[in-house]
Amino acid sequence: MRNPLATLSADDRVLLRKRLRTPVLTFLALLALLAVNVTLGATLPFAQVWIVELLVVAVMVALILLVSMEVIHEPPLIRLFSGLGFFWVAIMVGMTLTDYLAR
Amino acid sequence: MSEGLADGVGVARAEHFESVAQQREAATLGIWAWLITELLLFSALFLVALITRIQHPEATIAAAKHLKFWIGATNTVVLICSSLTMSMAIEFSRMGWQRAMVRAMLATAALGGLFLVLKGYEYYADWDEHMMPFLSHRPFALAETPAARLFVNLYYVATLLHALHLFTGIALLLAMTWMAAKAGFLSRHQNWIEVYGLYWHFIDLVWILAFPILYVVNR
Amino acid sequence: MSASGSIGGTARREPHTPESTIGRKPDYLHAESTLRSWFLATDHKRIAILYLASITGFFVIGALAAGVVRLALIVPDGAIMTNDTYNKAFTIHGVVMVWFFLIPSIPATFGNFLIPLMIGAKDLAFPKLNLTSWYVFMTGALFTLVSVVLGGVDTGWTFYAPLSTAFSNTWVLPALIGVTIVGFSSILTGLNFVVTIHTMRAPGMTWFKLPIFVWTHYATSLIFLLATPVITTALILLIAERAFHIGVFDPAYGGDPVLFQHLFWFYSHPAVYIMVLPGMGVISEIVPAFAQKKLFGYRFVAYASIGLASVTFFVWGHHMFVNGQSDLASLVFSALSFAVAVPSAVKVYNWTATIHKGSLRLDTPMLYAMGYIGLFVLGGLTGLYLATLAINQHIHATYFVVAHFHYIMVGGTVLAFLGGLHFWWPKFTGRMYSEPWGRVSALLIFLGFNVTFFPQFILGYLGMPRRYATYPAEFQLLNVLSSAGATILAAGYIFPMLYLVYSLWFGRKAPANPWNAKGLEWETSSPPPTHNFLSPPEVPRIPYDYPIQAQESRDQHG
Amino acid sequence: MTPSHESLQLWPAAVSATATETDLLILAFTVLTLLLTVPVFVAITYFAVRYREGSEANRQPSGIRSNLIEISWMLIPFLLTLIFFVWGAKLFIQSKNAPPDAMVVEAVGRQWMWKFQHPTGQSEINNLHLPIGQPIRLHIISQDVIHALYLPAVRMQVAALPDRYTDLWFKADKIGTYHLYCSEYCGTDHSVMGGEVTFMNPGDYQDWLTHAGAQQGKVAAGRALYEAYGCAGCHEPGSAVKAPSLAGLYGSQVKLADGRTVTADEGWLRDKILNPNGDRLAEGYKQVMPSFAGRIPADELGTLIDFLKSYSSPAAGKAADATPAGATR
Repeated sequence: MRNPLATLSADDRVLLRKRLRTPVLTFLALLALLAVNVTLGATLPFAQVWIVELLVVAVMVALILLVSMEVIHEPPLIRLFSGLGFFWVAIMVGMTLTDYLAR
Repeated sequence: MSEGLADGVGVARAEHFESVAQQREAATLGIWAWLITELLLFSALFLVALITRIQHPEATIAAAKHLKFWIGATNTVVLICSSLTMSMAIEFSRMGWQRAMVRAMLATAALGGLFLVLKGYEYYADWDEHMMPFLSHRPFALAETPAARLFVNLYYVATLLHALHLFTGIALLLAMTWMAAKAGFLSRHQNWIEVYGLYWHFIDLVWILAFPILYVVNR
Repeated sequence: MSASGSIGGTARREPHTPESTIGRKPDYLHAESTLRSWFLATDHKRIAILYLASITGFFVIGALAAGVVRLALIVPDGAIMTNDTYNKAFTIHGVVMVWFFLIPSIPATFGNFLIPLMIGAKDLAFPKLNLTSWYVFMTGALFTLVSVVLGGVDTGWTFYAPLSTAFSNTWVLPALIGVTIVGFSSILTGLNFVVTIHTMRAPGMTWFKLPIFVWTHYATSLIFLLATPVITTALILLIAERAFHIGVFDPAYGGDPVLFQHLFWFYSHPAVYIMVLPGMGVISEIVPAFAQKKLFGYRFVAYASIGLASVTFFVWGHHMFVNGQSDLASLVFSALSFAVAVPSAVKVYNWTATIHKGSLRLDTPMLYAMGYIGLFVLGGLTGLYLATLAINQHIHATYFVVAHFHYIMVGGTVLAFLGGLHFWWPKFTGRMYSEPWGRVSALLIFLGFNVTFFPQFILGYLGMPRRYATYPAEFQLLNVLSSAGATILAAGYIFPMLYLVYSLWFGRKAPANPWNAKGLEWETSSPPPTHNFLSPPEVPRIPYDYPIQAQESRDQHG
Repeated sequence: MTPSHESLQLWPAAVSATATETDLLILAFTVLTLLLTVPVFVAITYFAVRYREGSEANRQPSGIRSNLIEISWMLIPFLLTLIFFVWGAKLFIQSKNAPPDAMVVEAVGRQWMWKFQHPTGQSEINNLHLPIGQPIRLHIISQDVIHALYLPAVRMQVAALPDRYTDLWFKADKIGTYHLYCSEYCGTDHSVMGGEVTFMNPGDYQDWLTHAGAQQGKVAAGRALYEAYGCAGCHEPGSAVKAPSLAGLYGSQVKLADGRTVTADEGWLRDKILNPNGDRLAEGYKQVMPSFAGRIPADELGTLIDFLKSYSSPAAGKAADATPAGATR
């Protein structure tokens, strides 16, 4: 059992740094994107700001899916499944809006 | 899983599978299939929020402005942190660092708990400000815009449903942590951590969607 | 995943030598006989039997409610029962038949039993989840039955707001909770099937060697996964609306009741294909077996299954042409609805072409299959009448709709269910049923069905609205005819229950392959052993490898 | 009740050009349906006989390329049916765009009755009288659940929504009396929520507006209210809840539970309906009647009371002077 950080051997530190690089970078990126959205939400600089906010959210979602949930490393089937739900959401929202936007 | 597993880490084959690879593939595909259903479950609520916004723009904005924006933002940070600890737990499990993994899992559960505590406080503050229109004995603060009721109630349904997922997630995580602390866990059930991690990240993702949809874009 | 192969070494590898077992292993039915071994079973075949018993019970409840409805409609003035009793009867009929019989009917029983057998697997991917889905199903059923026992529900199976949320004084909440819970059982079953079909196929069992039954169940499972969560949300909102008046569907607070209909039909239209596709799978197995001929246009039929499952998500608005949705939405939904004709036509014409130049045996399953094709064609095409905007304005919510969907759901799903039940009965139970009785019942059901439901097309076109406890006197003749047909249909349902149960004890022992059919499920004994195959099954060169091959086999398969 | 309907008809009456064209559309569609289905039925039956096991039949593959067959039977029926989409859509769009000169009749649905108001102000309950030869636009809304107004004779229906208006327009060209239904399930008495639509010559319609519409119509309307508000459910003889009969009540002496006797005049009836509690209970009965205050609009209350005034029991003469408790309350 290896734990407190100080007792780690040099090899383990290298391993740890290598393994945790991606999660930590993702974490920082998510926090930065969230900061953008929170700032926009708090200051409301212009009327169409919601478009920017939604774009930022889309990037955050893509980041979690692709990196945190490792979809980029998965076989094609899993990639297909990870996108399938979003496609169906698009069907549901799009077809419903043919009613609400044309009333 | 591009990165290899350390020695002594793996999965014990269940009787009805032909190989461990098949078993792992089934588990991963299974959780993704489940996550698809989760996405559609929440998306239907988001669709209702969108329609409410289209039909009652002023009332929806009034309602959204009344939500606790900063608590919501803080909670998003909490969940992003928990995603990090969950990712760490997964990496530790692959490396075979069992104690570090258990600690990362406990940290994840603690952050999930913190989210629920903050959420509970937010509900209390809402109650205090007469922002619970479904309570008949407590007059609604935005009674002059009746349709604000729709969005506020939708906020409760969506956040309660998310909190229920998080609560279930924490319970499962603690149960799994208890098992994972025992010797030999990583040689038999390493993929439980991976599968569970996907669920946790996804609940995080749902909140990443819910926070802007409920708190931000309608301001 | 590459690294995991070596790690598997930590698990004990069992030697794969079935021959080493001395003597024959008992089959799945006789492996254990305690109640516990049934109620905690993880064998997919036993869970299928649990489902079969449960849904048969629900079918009886739903059929009795239908009997009450037909009884009431013998007289036009509602003299036999009060309007409330009538309304509760048709609501129970709808709720029970849709959610507790039709949706689980073929997938949860035949699909559960046969998919692992057909793909050469030992079980479904998640056996415990499979058992869980049955318990979830029974829990949902319990809630709904409680609402019936307490006094019933009178909203119709569609639960439209605000009638169901603010106006009905009946036991709506337990019924809604029950239906919500049952959705999870569908999701779990669908999830299990998708994963099983993707990951558990025997070596060599490629996608285009799978029986159409497996293809249609794959398509059905996708609908389970993609549609069911949306109705779960819709029902959760409806429950919240009824219990706490949240307002999103309640016009009194500015909510939009039509929004509920969108969410409802986003699920409930695809749910029609949850009911229809598995039946198509059953027919695609029966027809080649009794024609002893390869299924015509295998690839087209396979793709048509996926096509139907996809197209069905784009057409839900055709239930709402006159319900206040925008004209643009009506036009778009109407146009897209016509696209459903393409994959449906593929199926029907390919079955017909399979019979062409076959070597036909008109045994009970084949009689059901032929009845199915005829009734499905009529049901499908009358669906296009309803998808035509100007016609829909007249026949929407009339008996034309009732006749149309009963042609699909009874003429289609129930006949396919009964056909499949007879076809695989020897495999399920190891016993043969009485063939003469089987044929008589099949003919009786076909006759009774048509006498019951064909007059309803006419009633609908004449303008008799559905869900009417009383009706104008001039419609009485056709209604009496319909009720008379229902008694014939009831007799047709009772016979199979009797002779099938009889066969369990007194039927001839079934051989492994009584129909000389192809498919891996016929390679193992009847009934199969606990892990399905004593030795790994050999996957055939092509699917439906029957003596008579169609021309196209040279075009498509090598 | 339904003068123009025989016990078995196979084609419903059509009173507008749109209805006739809808019939033509459905007939043409039926021809197509037969073209597409009869070959399947014949083929299945013929093959079942011809290729029975053991029969002498040529079972050699015919050598036709299957992909071609597949594509043709995928596309040909689809393209044929598309013709009907276009036709149906054209008719639908026409039926959605009312001409600007259409006469507007307001229609209100409520559990379980329809109320129609003519442009000249007269209103009627459940029944509808309309002139022919003129576009009519029904402007429809509901006061509670979703209903739908369905007029089979013009082949049209549309939902009555609680939150916004919907429209239904047509131009009838044939006089006669036809059914009028609620076609969206709306609860207990859904099947009795309807009546008749009568299409009249414009002159007769004007006549009806000035005479019958104001007089006869009013009593019938009151009767409909008496049923729609559920009064009949308890007060009609033979109903499950044994409430006193209202026939002949108007003007009679009523003995109350507290021993007083009052005359059932118009004011008393009004008070009794709006507030049935306390000191207005008739002797020998329990307090079960709900208050209708806030539930019944003033004009409808007036119509209802007018009906009660004219409502006499079958044995009208006897009822007038009968005094024993229970008989006349």
